[in-house]
Amino acid sequence: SGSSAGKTLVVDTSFNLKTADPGREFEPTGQIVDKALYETLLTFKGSDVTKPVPGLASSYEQSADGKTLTLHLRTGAKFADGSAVTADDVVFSLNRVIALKGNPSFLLDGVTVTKTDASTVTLVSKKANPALPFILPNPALGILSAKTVQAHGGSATATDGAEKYLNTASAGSGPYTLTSFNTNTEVVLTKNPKYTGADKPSYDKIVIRNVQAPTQKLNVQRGDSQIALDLTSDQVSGIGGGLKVDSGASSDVIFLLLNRNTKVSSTTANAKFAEAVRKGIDYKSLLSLAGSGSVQPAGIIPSTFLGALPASEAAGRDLAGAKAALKASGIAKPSVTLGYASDLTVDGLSLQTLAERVQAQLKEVGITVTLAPAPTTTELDNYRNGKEQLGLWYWGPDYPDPSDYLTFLPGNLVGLRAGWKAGADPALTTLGDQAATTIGDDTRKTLYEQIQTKLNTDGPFVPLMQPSRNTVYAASVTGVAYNPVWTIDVAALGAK
Amino acid sequence: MTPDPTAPLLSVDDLVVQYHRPGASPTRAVAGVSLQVRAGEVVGLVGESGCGKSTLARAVCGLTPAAEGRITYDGTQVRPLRVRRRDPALTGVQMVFQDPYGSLNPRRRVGAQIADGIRTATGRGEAADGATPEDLLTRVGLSAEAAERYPQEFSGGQRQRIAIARALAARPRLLVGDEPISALDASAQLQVATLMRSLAVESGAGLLFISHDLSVVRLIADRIAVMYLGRIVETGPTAEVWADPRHPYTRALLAAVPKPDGAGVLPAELPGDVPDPAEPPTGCRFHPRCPQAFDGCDREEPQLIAGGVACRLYAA
Amino acid sequence: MKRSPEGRAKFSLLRRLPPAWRRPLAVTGGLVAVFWLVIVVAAPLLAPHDPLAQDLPRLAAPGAGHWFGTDELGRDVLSRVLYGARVSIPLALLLVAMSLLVGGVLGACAGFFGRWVDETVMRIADLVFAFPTVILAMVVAAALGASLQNAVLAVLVVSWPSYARVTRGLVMGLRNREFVLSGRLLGFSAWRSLRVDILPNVLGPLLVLATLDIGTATLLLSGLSFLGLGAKPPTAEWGAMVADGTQQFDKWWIGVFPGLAILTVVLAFNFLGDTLRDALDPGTARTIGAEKERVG
Amino acid sequence: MSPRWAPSKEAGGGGGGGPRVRRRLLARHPLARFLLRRTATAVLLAVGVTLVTFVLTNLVPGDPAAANLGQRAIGDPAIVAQFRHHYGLDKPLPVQYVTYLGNLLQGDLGESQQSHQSVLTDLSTAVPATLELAGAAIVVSLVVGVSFGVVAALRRDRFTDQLLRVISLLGVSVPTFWLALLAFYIFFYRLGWAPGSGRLDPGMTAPPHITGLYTIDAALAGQWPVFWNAVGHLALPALVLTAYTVGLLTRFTRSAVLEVLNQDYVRAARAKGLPGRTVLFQYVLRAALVPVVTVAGLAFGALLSGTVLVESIFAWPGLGAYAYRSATTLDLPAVMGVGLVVGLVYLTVNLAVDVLYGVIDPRVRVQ
Amino acid sequence: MTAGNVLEISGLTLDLGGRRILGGVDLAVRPGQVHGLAGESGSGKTMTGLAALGLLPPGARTGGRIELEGTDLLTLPPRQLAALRGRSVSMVFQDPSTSLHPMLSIGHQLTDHLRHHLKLNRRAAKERAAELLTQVRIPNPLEALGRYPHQFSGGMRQRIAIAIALACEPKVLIADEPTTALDVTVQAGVLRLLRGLCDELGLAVLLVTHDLGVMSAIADDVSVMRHGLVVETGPRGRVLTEPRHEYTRQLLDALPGRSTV
Ligand SMILES: Nc1ncnc2c1ncn2[C@@H]1O[C@H](COP(=O)(O)OP(=O)(O)OP(=O)(O)O)[C@@H](O)[C@H]1O
Ligand SMILES: Nc1ncnc2c1ncn2[C@@H]1O[C@H](COP(=O)(O)OP(=O)(O)OP(=O)(O)O)[C@@H](O)[C@H]1O
Ligand SMILES: [Mg+2]
Ligand SMILES: [Mg+2]
Repeated sequence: SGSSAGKTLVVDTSFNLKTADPGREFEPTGQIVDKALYETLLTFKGSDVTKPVPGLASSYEQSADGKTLTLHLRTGAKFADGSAVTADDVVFSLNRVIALKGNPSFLLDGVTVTKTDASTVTLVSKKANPALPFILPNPALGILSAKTVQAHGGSATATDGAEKYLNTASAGSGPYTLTSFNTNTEVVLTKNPKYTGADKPSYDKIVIRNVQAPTQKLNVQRGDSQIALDLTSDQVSGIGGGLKVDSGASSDVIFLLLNRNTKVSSTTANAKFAEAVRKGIDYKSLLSLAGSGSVQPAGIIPSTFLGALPASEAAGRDLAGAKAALKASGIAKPSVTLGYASDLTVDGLSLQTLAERVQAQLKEVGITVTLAPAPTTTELDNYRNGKEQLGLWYWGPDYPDPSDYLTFLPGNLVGLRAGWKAGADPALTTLGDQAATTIGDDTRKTLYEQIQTKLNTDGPFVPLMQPSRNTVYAASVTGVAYNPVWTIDVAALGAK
Repeated sequence: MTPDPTAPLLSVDDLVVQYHRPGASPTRAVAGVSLQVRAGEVVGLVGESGCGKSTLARAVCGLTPAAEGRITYDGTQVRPLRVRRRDPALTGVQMVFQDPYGSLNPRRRVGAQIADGIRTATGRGEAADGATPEDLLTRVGLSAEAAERYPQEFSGGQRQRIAIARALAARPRLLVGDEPISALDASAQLQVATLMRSLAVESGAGLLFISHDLSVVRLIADRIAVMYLGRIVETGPTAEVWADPRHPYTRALLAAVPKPDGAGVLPAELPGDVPDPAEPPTGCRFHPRCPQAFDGCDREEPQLIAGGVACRLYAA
Repeated sequence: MKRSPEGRAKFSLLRRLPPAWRRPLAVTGGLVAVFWLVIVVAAPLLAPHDPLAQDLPRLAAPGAGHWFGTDELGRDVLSRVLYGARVSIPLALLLVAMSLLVGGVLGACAGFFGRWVDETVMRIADLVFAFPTVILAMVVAAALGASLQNAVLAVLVVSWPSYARVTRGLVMGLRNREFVLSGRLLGFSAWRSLRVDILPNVLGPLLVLATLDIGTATLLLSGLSFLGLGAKPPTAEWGAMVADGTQQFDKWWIGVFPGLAILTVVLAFNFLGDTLRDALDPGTARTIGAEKERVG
Repeated sequence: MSPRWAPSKEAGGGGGGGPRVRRRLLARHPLARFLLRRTATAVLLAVGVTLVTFVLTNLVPGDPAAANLGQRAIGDPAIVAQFRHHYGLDKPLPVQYVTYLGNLLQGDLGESQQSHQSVLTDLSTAVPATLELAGAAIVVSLVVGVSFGVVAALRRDRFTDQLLRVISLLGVSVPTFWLALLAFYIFFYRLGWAPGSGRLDPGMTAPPHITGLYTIDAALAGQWPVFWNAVGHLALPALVLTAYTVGLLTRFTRSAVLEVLNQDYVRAARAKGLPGRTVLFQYVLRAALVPVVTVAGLAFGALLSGTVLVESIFAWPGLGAYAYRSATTLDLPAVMGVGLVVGLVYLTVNLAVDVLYGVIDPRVRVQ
Repeated sequence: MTAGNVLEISGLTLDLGGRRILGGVDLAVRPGQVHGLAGESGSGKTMTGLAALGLLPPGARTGGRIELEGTDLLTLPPRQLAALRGRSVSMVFQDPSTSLHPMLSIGHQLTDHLRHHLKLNRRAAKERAAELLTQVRIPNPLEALGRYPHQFSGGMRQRIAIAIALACEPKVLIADEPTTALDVTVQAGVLRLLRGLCDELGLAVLLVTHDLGVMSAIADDVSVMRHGLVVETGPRGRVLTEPRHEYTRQLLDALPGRSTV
C-alpha cells in the first residue's frame, strides 16, 4: 500500500506535539510538521547542519561585530493562498515569535527585526550573535502570511489568538498545507500545489501518526507505514523484509549531573567523588544498551558539531582509579539518589534502562545509588530547581551551533541546575564569554574545545552518550536524512 | 417491690405506631391501642396477619418508637432503644421472637448466650441465687450439656426453648412472645406454649403472648385481646370471649377455625381481605367486611367500651 | 424413574464429591497459591541468578542457561519472576488486610450507627465508585509520586469502599436480626453488641471477599506498575516487567513470563475465593459478588 | 427515561373525593422525587469529582509550567509568567477552583495545557473513541457472558459448567494489559489477522462526525469500506477488553439463574407444562436479569478502567490514553475534564440501570 | 388400576442423593373427591406430589408406578409428560407469594399455558382467563389480568394460583399446603373454593396439609405419612376419630384441646 502509486506517505512517530503554530511550537513532532508547512529564511540541506543554505532569503550578510544580519528575500515566493511573501510578513512572523513569549521565543532573544526595503530584512542583536544564521532555519521561525494570521485573531503581541486557527489550517508557503491536526492521533498534510521552492514534493498526502515505538516496528514491517522514526537499535537489529535503515548518532547528549550545591548533597559536591563517578562509569557498556550507531561524545558538544572534542579524548572506565578517587574523597560508603524521568526516552532509549545500568556500574566502585524515578513533570521540577543529587538528563540542541552549549557553564541555565553558581569557576566563565562573541570558525572551535576539556575535569557533568538514531523506511522511499533540528524533512522524501 | 398488686405491670395507653415509607402516607400499624398486663397474668393477643401485633410487641420492648400515647412498665416510661444501652430498669421486659433460627447467635455457645441473661439479672441487682445456664436449660426441658453446643445443633423447638431460657435468665417480670410457636412443628407448638405459660406464671411474671393460632391462645391465656387493623376490637377473659364472642370480627375469626373433629364441616368464610393499614376504611375499620354492618358504621369509629368490645352494636 | 423429565437427572460423579472446597478447582487454587507462597519464602534459594545482576547477554531467548531468557539489561527473567513474587504477593496481602481494616471499620460504623455516619461514609464511597478504579488510582499514584508504597495507598483509596459497603450491608442486615435485638434487650451496649453479636457473623463473608480481592489487588497493583506508577526500578515487579515487554514485541519472553505469573497468582486466589463463596449461603454470596466485582 | 414512570392516565382525570386527590399526588410524587434526587446527586457528584481531582492534581510535586514548557523556555521567567497567567495558575488555588466551577457552569471546561485546545474539543474525539470500544465490548460481553452463564446454570456441576467456570475465572484473572500485548503480538504481528493500531487504516478518512463512533457514522453515511475497516480495527481491542467482563457476567448470570431456578414460580411454570424454552426465556431470564443488569452497569465501569491499560497498546485515541497523558503531565483542566466525563458516564449508567429495573420489574414501576 | 381412580400411586419409591426419601407410597384419588395427605414435616408429602408431575429435583431416582387413567407417568417420555403437566394434572404450591412470577402480569401467567396446551389465540385465552378469575371470585377480572402479583393480597394470590392450575380443566389437582401461609379467615375462603370446584367440576384433589383441622373440614379420604411411607388411609371421619395407627394417634394428641381434654 502507500508508496508512489497511492501518493500517500505514512510516517509513524511517537508524538511529542502540542501545536502547529510556529510561534508556539518547539516539540520534535511540531518541528517535523512545521518544517513541511512553513519556509524559513535560511535552512539546512539534508543532514548537513554546518552550513545554512538559502530558504526564503536568497542570501545574507553578517556584520563584522556579529551583531547585524541582513537578509535578502527570494523573489516570487508565494503563500499557499497565492499571495506573495513580503518583507512585512517576515517582520510580522519573527516579531510574533518574540512577542508571544512561547517556547521558541528564546531563539530570538535580544534580536530586533526590521524591514529595510521590500526585499530586505535586517536582524540586529544586542550582543554579538554569530549563531544567528544557524538559528534561523528552525521551523519555529517559519514565515506566516501576516494577512491570514491577522484575519484569524493573530497579532504580534502577547494577546495573539491565532493558535486555534493555525491548528486547523496553515498560513505558510511551505511544500505542504495542513489538512487535519490532532495532537494525540495524527496529522495529515496535503501537497501545496502553489509551492514556489525548488524541489517539489513527491507525495500528495502525508499522514504522520502517533504510534508507540514497538508498534511502529510492526506497522512498518507489515507495510502499514513507510517510515518509522523512533525504533531503538534493538528493535532495528535483524529487521528484514526489504526495509532500509538509516542509523547514526543522534545529537542528543545524555549526561549525568552531580550537584555542586552542598546543601543538596555534600557527596556529589565533592570533586574527588565526581572523579570517582566519571572513572567508574563503563561507557562502552552503556553504548551497548543503545546499540550500533550510538557514540560516546568526548565532551558535552555532540560529535557532529563544530567544536566537538575528538573521540580520542573520550573518557573510559578506570575502576582502580575510581576506587582511588573515592578513597581520596574521604567519603565512606557514599550513598546518593539518582533522579530521572522514568517515562522519558531519548531516541528510543529509555532513561530508566540507562539509570539501572549506571546504578549497577557505580555499585562496583562502591557507590550506592538509589534510583528515584518520577514522571517527567515532577522530575523536571526537581531538575529545574537544582534539587537533584545525581541527575540523568539529555540536552537536545536548539540549533546546531556550539554556543547552545554555553548553558552548561556556571551561573547559566543548566549550570545552575547542577548547583553551579555564577563565579564558581571564573576561568570558564571568561572562556565562555569569549566564545559567545567571537566570530570565525577556527577560533571558535579552539575556544569550545578548551571549554569542554575544562568542563570534563572540573565540571559537574559527565557526558555519557549520544544514542543512535534509527530511521526505518520502506525501500520505495528515497531521500531519507536525519536532521538534528527537525528530525526528518518529510517534504524532501521521494518515491521510487 | 410492687406496692399495689392490682396495678398493671405493663400499661399501654392510646399507643400509635407509624411506619414511614418514602413518597407515601405513613402506615399506622398500631392506631390507638390501650392494653394492660398484670403480674402473673397471661394475655393472648390474636389477629390476622398485618394487623399490628408484632409492632405492638416491639413497641412494648422499646424496639420501635411510639408516635403517640405512652407505654409504662412498672411505673417507668418505656423509651425507644437507640444506640445507648438499655435502661436497666427496663430489662425486666424480655421478648421471645418468632424465628427460632434467627434468635440465637450462631457463633456463640448456647451457655454463653444464656449467661448474658443471668448477667443482666445480677446487673439489675436481682439475686442470682446460683442460677446457671445449665439450671435454666434443665428448666426448659433440655439437658445441661446443651450449654456447650452451638445453636445450629438444635431443632427449631429446642432453639425456641433455649431462647426462652435466655429470656428467663434475665428474671423478667414481663415476658413478650411474638408468635413464638408459629414456626414450629405442630407437635412442638403446644409444648412450647405451655412451657412458656408455666414458667412465666411460676416466677410471677406477666406474659403477653401473641399468636394467630386461636386454639393455642385459648389454652394458655387468662385474658384475650383481639386486634384488627391496628386496633383492639374486643378484650375479655378467655373463656368468656370464647364462649360468647361479641364483636362480629371475633365471631368470624372463631368460626373460621377448622375443627379436627372429622365431621367435615367447612369453616365459615369472612369475605374480603384485610385492608392496607396505610389507607384504612373510614368509620369502623371492620365495616367493609362486617356481616352485621349497618347505617353509620362507615362514619363513626367505635371505641372500646367497658364491656371490652369496640362495636356500635353494643353502644349505649 | 430412569430419566427425569428434564433429561438431566443423570447421576453425576461430581455431585458425589464432598464439601465445596474439595473440588478440583479449589485444590488447584490451593496448590498454586501454596506454590507461590513457597516461592515468596524461598526465592533466593530457587533463583538461578541475582535478579539485578546485568551480567548475562542482553535479550537472549529462553535457553539452557536462562530458561525464561534475559531482558534488555541482561538480567535473568526467571530470577526476576521469582523475586517478583516477593513484591507482588506480600503487597497484595498487605493491601487486602488494610482495605479490610479500613473498610470494615467504616462500614461497620455506618451500618450500626446509621444516620449521618452512614450518609457520610456512603457518599464518600459513592464518589470513589464514580471513578473507574484504574483512573483514580492512577491520579492518586501520580499525585503521591511513583513508588510501591504510594501505589498501595492509591489502591487502598479505591478498594476500601467495597469492604465498607459489604460490611455495612451485612451489619444492617444483622442489626435487626432477632439475636442482636435479644442482646440489646438484655442490656448490651452498642459496642458489646457490635463486638459479640455482629462482628463474628460478618467476619466469615468478609474473609471470602478478601480472598477474592487478593487477585484484584494483585491486578491493580501490577496495572499501576505497568503504567510506571508503581514499583521503582530496578525492583523486579511483574507489572513493570510486562511494561518492559511492550518495548520489545518480538522479544516475547520479557513480557510473557511475568504476565503468566500474575495470571496464575490471581487465578489461584480467585479459585479459592470462588469456592469459599460457594460454600457460603447464597444471599451473602450475592452481596459479596456484587461488591467484589466493583473493585475490578 | 422510561415513560412508565409517568403519572398514570387515570390520575390525570377530573376531580373527586379526598382519596382520589391523594392518589394523584402519590402517583406523581415518586417521579418528581426520583428526578430531584438524581439531579442533586449529579450536581454533588460533579462538585465532588472536580474537587477531588483538583486537590489531587495540585498535590503533585510538580509544576505544570515545567511540564508544558520547553527546557529553554522554562529558564525565562517572562515566559513562565506568561504561561501561568494564560492558564490562571498565578491565582490562589481556591480562586482557581471557583473560576473553574464558574466556567464549568457555562459549559467551558478550560484549555488543555498539553494540546492547547479546549478540553471539550479533546474530549469530543476521545470520548466517542472510548465509548465505541467500551460499547462494543459491553455488547459482546453481555451476549457471550449471559449465554455462558445460562448454559453453566442449566448444566450445573457438569463438565460444561466446570469448563465455563474455569473460563470465566480465567477471564477475570488475566491482566488486561498483558492480554492486550499478547493478542497484539499474536494476531497482528505473528498471524497478521488483525489490522494495525488506531481506529482506521492510515489514509482512510474518518466518516463525517455525527456521533463520533466511526462504525455508526460510517454506516449512517453509507461508507461501507470505512465501516468494515473501523469494525476490523475495533475487533481486537474490544475482544481483549471483554475477557474480564465476560468472566464477570458469566459468573453472575450463573448464580442469578441458579437462584431463580430454585424459585417456586419456576417450578409452578414447569408444573403448567410450559415448554422448557418458554420457562427459560420468559420466567427464568426475566427474573435473573435484574441482578445481571446491575452487574452490567458495574462491568461498564470496569471496561472504562480497562481502556486505560489497553488503549496505549493499540494506540487507540480514547479517554484512557488522554487520561494517562493528562495525569502524568499535570494537565489540570484535562484531568478535571476526564473526571467529569467519567462521573457523568457513571451517573448515566446508573440511570440506565434504574430505568431497566423499571422496565424489567413491575414492582419498581407500579407502586 | 382400580376403576374409579384417576390417579393411582403404587409402591412409589424415591432416592435422592443416596438417601431413600419415599419407601413405597400407595395412594389413590377419585374424581370429585378430596384426598387429604397428612404427616410430619419431611415425611415426603411434597416429594410425592412432585413425583406425579415429574418435577423432582435433578438426580432423583424413582421406582413403582404413578398411573393417570392407566398411563404410567414415571415411564412416560419427557415430552409427553410435559404435555400432560398442567393439562391433566396440575399443582398449587404452598406459598402464593412465591409461586407467582413477580414480574409477569396475571394475564400472562394465566394464559401462556392455555395458549400452549389448548392452542387458543390471544383473545380466546384472555376471555377464558377472565372467566377463570370470576370463578375464583377475583373482583374486576378484566382489569385484574393486567395487574401484577404484588398488587393482590395473599388470599387473592392463592386463588389466582388455583385459577392458573384449573385453566386447562385438569382431572387431578395436587394442592401442596395451599392454605398454610394464609390467615384463618382467608383460609376458609380458599377451602370452600376448593371443595366447590371438586363438587362442581368433578375434579380429583390431592390435598397435602399438616393441619388436621383443614383435613377434617375438606377431605373425603385421609392418608397419613411418616418417614416416606403411608401409615394409614381411610375415610376422614374414621381416621380422625378412631385412628388405628399409633402415629396418627400421636398427631391427634398433639393438637391443642385434645391432650388436655
Ligand atoms: N418496618 C416496616 N416498615 C413499614 N411498614 C411495616 C414495617 N413493619 C411492618 N409494617 C406494616 O405494618 C403493619 C403491621 O405489621 P406487623 O408486623 O405489626 O403485623 P403482625 O400483626 O405482626 O402480622 P404477622 O401476623 O404477619 O406477623 C403491616 O401492614 C406491615 O406491612
Ligand atoms: N432437593 C432435595 N434434595 C435432597 N433431599 C431433599 C430435597 N428436597 C427435599 N428433600 C428431602 O426429602 C424429604 C421429603 O421432603 P418433602 O419436602 O417431601 O417433605 P414434606 O412432607 O413435604 O415436609 P413439609 O411438611 O415440611 O413440607 C425430606 O427429608 C427432605 O430433606
Ligand atoms: Mg408479626
Ligand atoms: Mg412440603
